[in-house]
Amino acid sequence: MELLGLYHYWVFAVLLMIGFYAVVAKVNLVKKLIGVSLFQAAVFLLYITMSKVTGGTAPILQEGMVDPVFSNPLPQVLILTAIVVGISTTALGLGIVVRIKEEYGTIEEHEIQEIDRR
Amino acid sequence: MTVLFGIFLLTLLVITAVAIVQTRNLFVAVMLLGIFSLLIALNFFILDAADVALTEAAVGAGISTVLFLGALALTSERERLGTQHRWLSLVVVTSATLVVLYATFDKPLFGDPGAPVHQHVAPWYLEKTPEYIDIPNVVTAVLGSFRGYDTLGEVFVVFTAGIGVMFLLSAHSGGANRRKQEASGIGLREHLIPRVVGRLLVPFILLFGLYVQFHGDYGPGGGFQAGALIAAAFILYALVEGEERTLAALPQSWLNALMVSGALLYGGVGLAGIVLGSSFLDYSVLSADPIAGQHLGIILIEAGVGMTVTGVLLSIFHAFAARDQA
Amino acid sequence: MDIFLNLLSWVLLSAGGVFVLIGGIGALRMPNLYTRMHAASVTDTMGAVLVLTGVMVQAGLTLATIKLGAILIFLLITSPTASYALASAALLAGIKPDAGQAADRTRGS
Amino acid sequence: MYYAVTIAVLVTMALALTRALIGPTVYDRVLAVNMFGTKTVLLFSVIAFLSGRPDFLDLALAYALINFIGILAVLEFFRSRANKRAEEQRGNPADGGETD
Repeated sequence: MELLGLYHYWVFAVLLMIGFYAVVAKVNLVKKLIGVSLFQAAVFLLYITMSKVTGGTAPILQEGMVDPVFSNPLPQVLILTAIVVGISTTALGLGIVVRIKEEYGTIEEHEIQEIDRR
Repeated sequence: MTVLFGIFLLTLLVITAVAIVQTRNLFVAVMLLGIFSLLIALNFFILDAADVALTEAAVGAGISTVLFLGALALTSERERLGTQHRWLSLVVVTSATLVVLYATFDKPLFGDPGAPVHQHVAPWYLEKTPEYIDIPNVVTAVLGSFRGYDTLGEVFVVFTAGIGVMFLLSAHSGGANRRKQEASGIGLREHLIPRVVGRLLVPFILLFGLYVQFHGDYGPGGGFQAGALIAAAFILYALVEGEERTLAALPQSWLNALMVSGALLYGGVGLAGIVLGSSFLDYSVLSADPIAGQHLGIILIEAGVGMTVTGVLLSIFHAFAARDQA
Repeated sequence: MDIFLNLLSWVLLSAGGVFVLIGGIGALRMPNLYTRMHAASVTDTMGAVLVLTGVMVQAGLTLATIKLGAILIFLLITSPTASYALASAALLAGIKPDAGQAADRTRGS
Repeated sequence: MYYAVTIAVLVTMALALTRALIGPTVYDRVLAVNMFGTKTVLLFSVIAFLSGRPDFLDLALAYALINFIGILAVLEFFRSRANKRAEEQRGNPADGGETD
């Protein structure tokens, strides 16, 4: 257990950086947005990992529970709202990409910069 | 044992993420993003976050796929230019990963009850929820009452994003080739079986959405999840019956009204607290009995959240679909 | 009676697990799209029915059983429809269910 | 017993993921995503019982209802793409080959 005690955080770090890589290295704008989604998901995972208590259960009270241990509700609240905000902002980003495609005829970053330079 | 399942699922998650970034076919990336969403919802569930998993289910399974595919239909399906500065990016990303990994060694171990996050306010929430608010779902209590300010802010962010998308995508639409609408408008009219099944499912999803909305005090659920589920029901209807019929059933003006009145309802409940002689978003004064007041306040603000989220997500969907036709 | 119910649910659950696994292996190993679809639908229907019925037997007469029943019905309606929709889309896109070609490829590899 | 079923479902998920990764056609990937969705429903149901909170079956129910939308969206996407290509070829047959 000691060995795997930090595994969730390692996965968080790797996912975060996979998302980051997609944002900095990929030229396609939709792919960059997918990278942002992965980055978001990694942060969600970090918060939810921190909320877990060993032997705990979801923080919803139930009749007949004997001395229950609950996981931390606070990070769950923050992430619950963040997921819906995340999809709304992703939609906003996609809207911008669609408009860029209509104005420039491309969604590849280099080509957009080249058109701008002209 | 469940922890081991979680670790297995996390490994699959990383593999999926790598594949998403690797592939140059954006359609494949969106499909893999669907799997990613399923996996992360399972992880949330294993980590005891039932409410969060339900939100991810409601948003990730239907709406996010639909939005990404809508955007792909309007742009292009393939990445033509792959990667820029591959080695530089790899060096930067790898070193950043190492820094973050180094930082994780200062973290308390997974599931440690003595971790700092569990010491400060969370025990107070868990202890006082039965006393002050008296609903079983502590997450809803914290979301609606204890941290009502946060949620109000999030609702307005969602609202603003919705306005932003409508603003961006309504620019000179309704233009040139409306005549093609019959041919290229969405709707799977010629696929009889999916159409019948889709129509069959719509009322059940709506019913389930309402159940999630109003059962949110007692089990996993609440306005955010319900809003996404109800929006998903209408999106399903639009997919099988076409845009026009959906807009006839629930016109855009109604959606606008839903968006605005949801946000106003939330703010109004907050102001009612001030008018009745307490502070903003204090529901205790809404009724003679403070606990009944809290119940009433939470139901009202959850309804507001649900209305805004439904309105925003459906408006976004319609904005993308209308672009598709023009 | 109790042991009988337990035994029944064990049988159902393990049979379900086996079907799920077989379908999964089939979806990976089968030679072409339509045969893979065939294998996948085994896990989607037979495996799901057995597993969910097994859990239902364990749950007894509670609200959970009703929810499981609802899940089962919705899965039984949607999964075959999704398979049908996918197969028709693939067929329209010009992927032929060519048995001879499939057999050749298996022999070749 | 629940553990055995859970492990079977997890292994099947890994197999479905492999199928989604190797393709070869996009339809294979869609098939794998659909299969993955059904397995998720099963896993949610079984783990809800395993952790002793059967009231969390709502999650499985949500997925059982919603997963279908993704598949329909994909179908619609293919259809609109085919329509668009057909239209472009009808509109200007001279450079119709460019679309692929």
